[in-house]
Amino acid sequence: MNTPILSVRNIGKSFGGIRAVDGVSFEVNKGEILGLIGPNGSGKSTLFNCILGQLTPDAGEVTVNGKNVSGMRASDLNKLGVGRTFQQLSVFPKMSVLDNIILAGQEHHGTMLARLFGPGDAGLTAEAERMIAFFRLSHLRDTLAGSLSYGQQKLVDAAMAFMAGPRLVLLDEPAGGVNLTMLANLKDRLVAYNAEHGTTFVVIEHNMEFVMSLCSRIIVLAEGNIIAEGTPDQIRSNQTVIDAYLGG
Amino acid sequence: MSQFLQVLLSGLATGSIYALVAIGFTLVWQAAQTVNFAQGEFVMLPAFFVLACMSILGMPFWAALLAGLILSVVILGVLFKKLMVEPILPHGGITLIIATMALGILLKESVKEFYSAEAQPFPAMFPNDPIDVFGAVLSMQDILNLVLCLGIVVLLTLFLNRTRTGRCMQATAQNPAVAEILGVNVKRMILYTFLINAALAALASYLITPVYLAKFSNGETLGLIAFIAAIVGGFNQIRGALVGGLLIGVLDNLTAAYVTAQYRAALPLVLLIVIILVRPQGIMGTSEGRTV
Amino acid sequence: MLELKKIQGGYGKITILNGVSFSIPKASITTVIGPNGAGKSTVFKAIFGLLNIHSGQILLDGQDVTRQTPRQMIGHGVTYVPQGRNVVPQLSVYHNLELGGITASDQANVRKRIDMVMDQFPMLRKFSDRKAIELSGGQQKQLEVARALLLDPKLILIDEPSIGLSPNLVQEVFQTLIRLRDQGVTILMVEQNAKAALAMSDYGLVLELGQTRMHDKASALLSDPRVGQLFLGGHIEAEHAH
Amino acid sequence: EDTVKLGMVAELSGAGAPAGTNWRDGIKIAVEEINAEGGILGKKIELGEYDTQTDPQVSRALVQKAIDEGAYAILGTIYSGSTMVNMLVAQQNGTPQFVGSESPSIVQKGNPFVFRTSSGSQKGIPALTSYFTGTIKAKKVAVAWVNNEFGKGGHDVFTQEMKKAGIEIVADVPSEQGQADYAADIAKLKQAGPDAVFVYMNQEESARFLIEARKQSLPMPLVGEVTLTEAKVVELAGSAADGAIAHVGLTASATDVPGIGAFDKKFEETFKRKPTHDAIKGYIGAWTTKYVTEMVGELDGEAFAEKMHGLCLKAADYPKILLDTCWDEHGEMSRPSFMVQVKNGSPVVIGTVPAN
Amino acid sequence: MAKSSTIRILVILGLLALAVAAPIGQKNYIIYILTSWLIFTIAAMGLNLTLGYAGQISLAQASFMAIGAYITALLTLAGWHWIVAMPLALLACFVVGLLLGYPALRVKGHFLAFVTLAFNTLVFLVLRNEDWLTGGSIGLVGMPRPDFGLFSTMKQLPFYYFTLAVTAFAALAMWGIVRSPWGRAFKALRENPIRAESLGVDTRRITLLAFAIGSTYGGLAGTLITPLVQFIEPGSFALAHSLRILLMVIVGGAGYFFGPWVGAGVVILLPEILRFTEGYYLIIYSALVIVMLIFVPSGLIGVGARIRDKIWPKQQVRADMAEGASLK
Ligand SMILES: Nc1ncnc2c1ncn2[C@@H]1O[C@H](COP(=O)(O)OP(=O)(O)OP(=O)(O)O)[C@@H](O)[C@H]1O
Ligand SMILES: Nc1ncnc2c1ncn2[C@@H]1O[C@H](COP(=O)(O)OP(=O)(O)OP(=O)(O)O)[C@@H](O)[C@H]1O
Ligand SMILES: [Mg+2]
Ligand SMILES: [Mg+2]
Repeated sequence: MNTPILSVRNIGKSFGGIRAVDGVSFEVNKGEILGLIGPNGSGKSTLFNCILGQLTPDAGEVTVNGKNVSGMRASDLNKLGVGRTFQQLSVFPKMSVLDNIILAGQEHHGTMLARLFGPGDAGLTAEAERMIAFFRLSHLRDTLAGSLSYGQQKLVDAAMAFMAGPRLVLLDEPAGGVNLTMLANLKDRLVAYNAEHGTTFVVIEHNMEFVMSLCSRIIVLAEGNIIAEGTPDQIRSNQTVIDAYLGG
Repeated sequence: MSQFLQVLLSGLATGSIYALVAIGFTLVWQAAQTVNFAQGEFVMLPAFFVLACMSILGMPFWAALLAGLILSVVILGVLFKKLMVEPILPHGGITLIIATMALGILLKESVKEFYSAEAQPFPAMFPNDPIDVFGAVLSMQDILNLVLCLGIVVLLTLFLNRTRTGRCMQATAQNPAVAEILGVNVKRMILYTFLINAALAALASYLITPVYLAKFSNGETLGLIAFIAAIVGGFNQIRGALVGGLLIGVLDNLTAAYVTAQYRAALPLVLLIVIILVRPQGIMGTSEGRTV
Repeated sequence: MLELKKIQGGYGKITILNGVSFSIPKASITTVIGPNGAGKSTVFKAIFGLLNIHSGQILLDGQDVTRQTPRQMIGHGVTYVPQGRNVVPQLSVYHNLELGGITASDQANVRKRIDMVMDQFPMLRKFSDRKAIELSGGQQKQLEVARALLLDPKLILIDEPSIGLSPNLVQEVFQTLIRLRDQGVTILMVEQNAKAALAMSDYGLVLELGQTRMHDKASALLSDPRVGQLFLGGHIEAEHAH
Repeated sequence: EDTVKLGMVAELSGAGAPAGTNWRDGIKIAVEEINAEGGILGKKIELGEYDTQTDPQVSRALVQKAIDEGAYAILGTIYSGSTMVNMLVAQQNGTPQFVGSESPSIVQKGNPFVFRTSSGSQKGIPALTSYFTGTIKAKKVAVAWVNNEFGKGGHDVFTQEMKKAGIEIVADVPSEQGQADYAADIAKLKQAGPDAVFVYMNQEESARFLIEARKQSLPMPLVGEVTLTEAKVVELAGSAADGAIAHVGLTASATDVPGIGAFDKKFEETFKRKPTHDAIKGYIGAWTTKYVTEMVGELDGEAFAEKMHGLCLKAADYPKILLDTCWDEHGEMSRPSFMVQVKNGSPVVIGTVPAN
Repeated sequence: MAKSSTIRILVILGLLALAVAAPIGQKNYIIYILTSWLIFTIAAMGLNLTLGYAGQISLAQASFMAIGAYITALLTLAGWHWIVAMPLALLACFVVGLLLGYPALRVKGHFLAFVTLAFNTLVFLVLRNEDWLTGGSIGLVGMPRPDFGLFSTMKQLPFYYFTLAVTAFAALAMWGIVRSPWGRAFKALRENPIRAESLGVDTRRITLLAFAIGSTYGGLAGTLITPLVQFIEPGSFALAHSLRILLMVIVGGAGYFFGPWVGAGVVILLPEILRFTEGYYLIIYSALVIVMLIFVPSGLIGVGARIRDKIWPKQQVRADMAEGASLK
């Protein structure tokens, strides 16, 4: 019961001469909302990519629910209930918003062969439409995702991470470019989802108001190393973090 | 031994011609991120401009060469860019690629219909006297091809990477939207690319045709081999075209001489596939960088 | 200094801007806020000559600049930092910066300015030889913002500079903008980080459904309860969405 | 009706275009002459042109099209691969067909409607054997051939002939159509050191081969069938062609033969270039159509075909046939042929080979 | 919604009726051309899946036609019925297509173009050089057309209807694939493979399938070419023909279901229509293709919409206008 849902041990990754992630270890407990912050280029996104199979780390080990998933492909991880978003916009530009959202859920419905012969939407239209409505994009349901505004694409991106009913979601800057009111909705959504399903979240964010009010624990990364860890209040008053990141 | 040397040296000489054509591919890629499938025909045509100037207008050879160069730059450079590249490029590379295939047919068939279906001899710019190199025979022409090719690679690489105009051309290819916002004259950069490409094609044409003979269908094989050379070299590096071209020239000859003539068109390809699978960015190419 | 008169325009068949009008004075900072998809970025594109404008007029210092090309706009002293990522991927950081000043006639001055912005964003100096694509998201944004400072513009259009920047750098960027304004540069900015942005701005502009809804002193918008509720994180809408 | 339609189906584009256009132009001259003389059975010839793009499938469709459009006889195609397919269509429709192809298999299919305009390689190449055994007294030879259906056919016949004659083949060097670089081929031949090399390639390939052979100074005689000494090849290869020898069925350089000389002149006047053997073949095909139809006395494909089998036409009686020519019961033809050598840049007849 | 789908069904039925009626009263030659149009439509449909939907460039479609054609030829010449030979040919193409898909897991874009191009060259050379099996450059000749007891396809017209039936069936199957979640996964692979992978799409499998299914369609076209032409030789399956199929896909409209039909129509029928210009038809044809690509770069399938927009330029208001502003 008490095994952490995600445990990262000693992950390291270099690019040429740059040590982007330098032997980072931490654990995330089930049902936690963890914040991951740090200056630009401190290795946050690289860490995500190493955990989720988009990059192969030079060293270290990742376990999800006690299962070693190092080297596992992203699609298999997703099937284990791990969802994510990317820092840069990554919708499918020439597919409609609805198709984007359905795609995010369809691979979890039945076997591959059954999907070929099943309904075209894998029975997901209703759920997808609810999701779209929540993010107030209903009027854009059939619009190509590539022609949405930045913030709207960001929302579609976030919506996709939820479609598969994940147990662990890693969000890379979900707030960037999202209107403050919508952001409040998003935060509510995260909290409610977390409460209802016990879903665990790890959030990278530079919007301090958002992180501090959302997360129960925060890890601070700088130059590939963890330099601080604690509750929002502890982080806010940590001088090292203020110097390196928050500013005066 | 002298057979081996002969095969190797001749392979290098032919390879340098492939390289010269392949440079066009990498140049167009680096400056417009598209592939010109009519490149072979671009090399076939200038020789016919020269022949036409000589036979129809009665120009002397050197004047005809100059006229051919000018015609190439205007038709294969300016007009090609204005009439085809500019309207189609914004709609994506693949459409332009297909359009250039059609252009290839158009050029080929026009030469055939309006000039001649048969091969024509073409005078050499340089003497073709054989030179003995440790028992192998090369011609002055062969050696000049190699030297010229090398020189062009060096010059173009310097131009693209060391001059502001060169970097503007790269910016235009890699991210035209940003280039435009920053005030780069995008249209002009694309024009430069195609002007250089056309001039190079004319040069290649002049060097190749004395050996290959002028024929409307020359572009088919030449374009294809050069395309392969460019890819194998890495496509995003001018010097890659040189390496790719020489490699194919040599591999092709070695295969034919020592392994199998029946499969000489395939064995080098299979070898190159292996190389590509091991080094997906090509031999000299650099990886396009971070994707996530 | 900049005036928009009933601008209508859009993408293809869809009209996005339904008559946007406003004018901003010289040497001021104006922040545009509004919900996602309101048309903020579209207004910028309209000004910079990147949008199909159906009707209306754009005046810059009294001169009609409607439907001019980006190159012409740069010639008038306007620079634009779009939303999202906008670097030349395979060129080095230094050469990306250099492109920022490509239209300047005095290249020595551009080199001096590059040195200056490198002091401001030390990361750029450290990584000046690396390809831009290899930088992290925030580093790329720094590069973009820095690149916009290389010319001597009259008017800067800057679309959400804070996305992806760490908080200390957001402050740095805002300070820079204030400094520029004090030197007489006019700044038009879009920001979702609206409270902070309005706090440093002279004027605020609310855009919704492709129309100007409010245009006032920034402080007035900040203290307007309706604006707060609708666009600055009020809670009323979460309810009826369920 | 006062016209008779002929379907000229040939390789007007694609790899076969040089052959095809010559074929067409030879026919054009013949048609002009025939029409000037009042046509066939008093009806003017209407020539339909069909371009196969050197694609067998297209050629099949076009033979069908020509017949659909009322062609009385088909003239073409030249590439054996195409002929193999499209002759089925002509056969099904009972339409006589004159082809320029030289692959042996064409007349081995028992198709009663197909007729050659030149003898197949299984007849042409054996005519060379005596040259190798007698004139050169070769013990070992090499063969350099283009690996397409044309070259392959010649290569196979040649190797068989040499085996029969007890001559060893010390190097067998195939090359690709459109190949540009013959350095490896020549180096290989040089290494093997045969007494003579049999060269069987298309025009430009022959020329490129000769140029590279000269460059590497390949010492032994180069002997070919038809193409190697053609005017075009000589023009292209320049001085490198000097010394090359070939056996040719028809050659425009055989100007001693009155009909050929006249044709050569007329062709050059009309098209500003020298005719190739394909042009002469097309010319003969068209004229034979007239001669034989008029012998039959009506436009009847079946009767025409029947008449053709075993027919011999003497140049004395039928001048436009150029040389005495016979067709056997398979449609194979035979007529006297020539040995030609390039001397000082022009092909010269150095001997005559009787019909076989 | 319902209305537009009934319209679509009516249109399809109408086109089908047109296809049934088209060859009636035509000469053999026209029927032959119509038949090859159908066959190339099948091949282009396959490439459209691989390239248009899944975004994987392949320059080897003709070589799959070759594999299908040669297997059918060899088996039918050995006395097997087409109906037995065809599935075997398809199976072979499916397997080889899977294998060709493997490089696509490592390389993309022009590198993939090169690998598939090399494959096409290799297949061509094997067909030409291994003449003990394939007849070499002379080819294979005399393959029978299938005979289904009461329905013999020996004549041109019945063969057309036979091909039409096979094409309709193939189109139906393709429709089933692209409208299923697979179709969405193919598109996702084309648009953003990394994101697709992170959403649980097994991009490896989908890539391989895109090649395998596309190749199978190429093979199916091959199994029909054999009895149509009754002669095959390596040259009919050289690289140029792969490029021709690619041309069909692009000219028709890549990634659109009906694109291949239009594209194959243009590439096969247009030259026929232009034949009256004799020597110039290829020149005119290629010039027309270029002009087409300049004016409708996304394929002819979109030309209707473009013309409509030209004639009735209609501005739409933004969709969220109806909801009204929240700040009055
Ligand atoms: N593919 C790559 N090649 C070279 N360097 C890379 C690559 N990916 C990341 N880096 C480098 O690794 C470091 C960490 O990058 P990363 O994207 O993880 O930062 P980050 O913490 O997410 O920053 P940000 O907050 O700006 O998004 C940076 O210096 C970056 O330039
Ligand atoms: N390229 C495009 N093609 C079609 N429609 C577009 C395009 N870009 C934007 N739109 C539409 O125009 C509207 C306004 O977009 P815009 O990018 O201006 O919004 P924004 O106010 O900048 O939003 P955000 O805060 O999310 O950046 C949106 O509804 C969007 O869907
Ligand atoms: Mg990041
Ligand atoms: Mg925006």
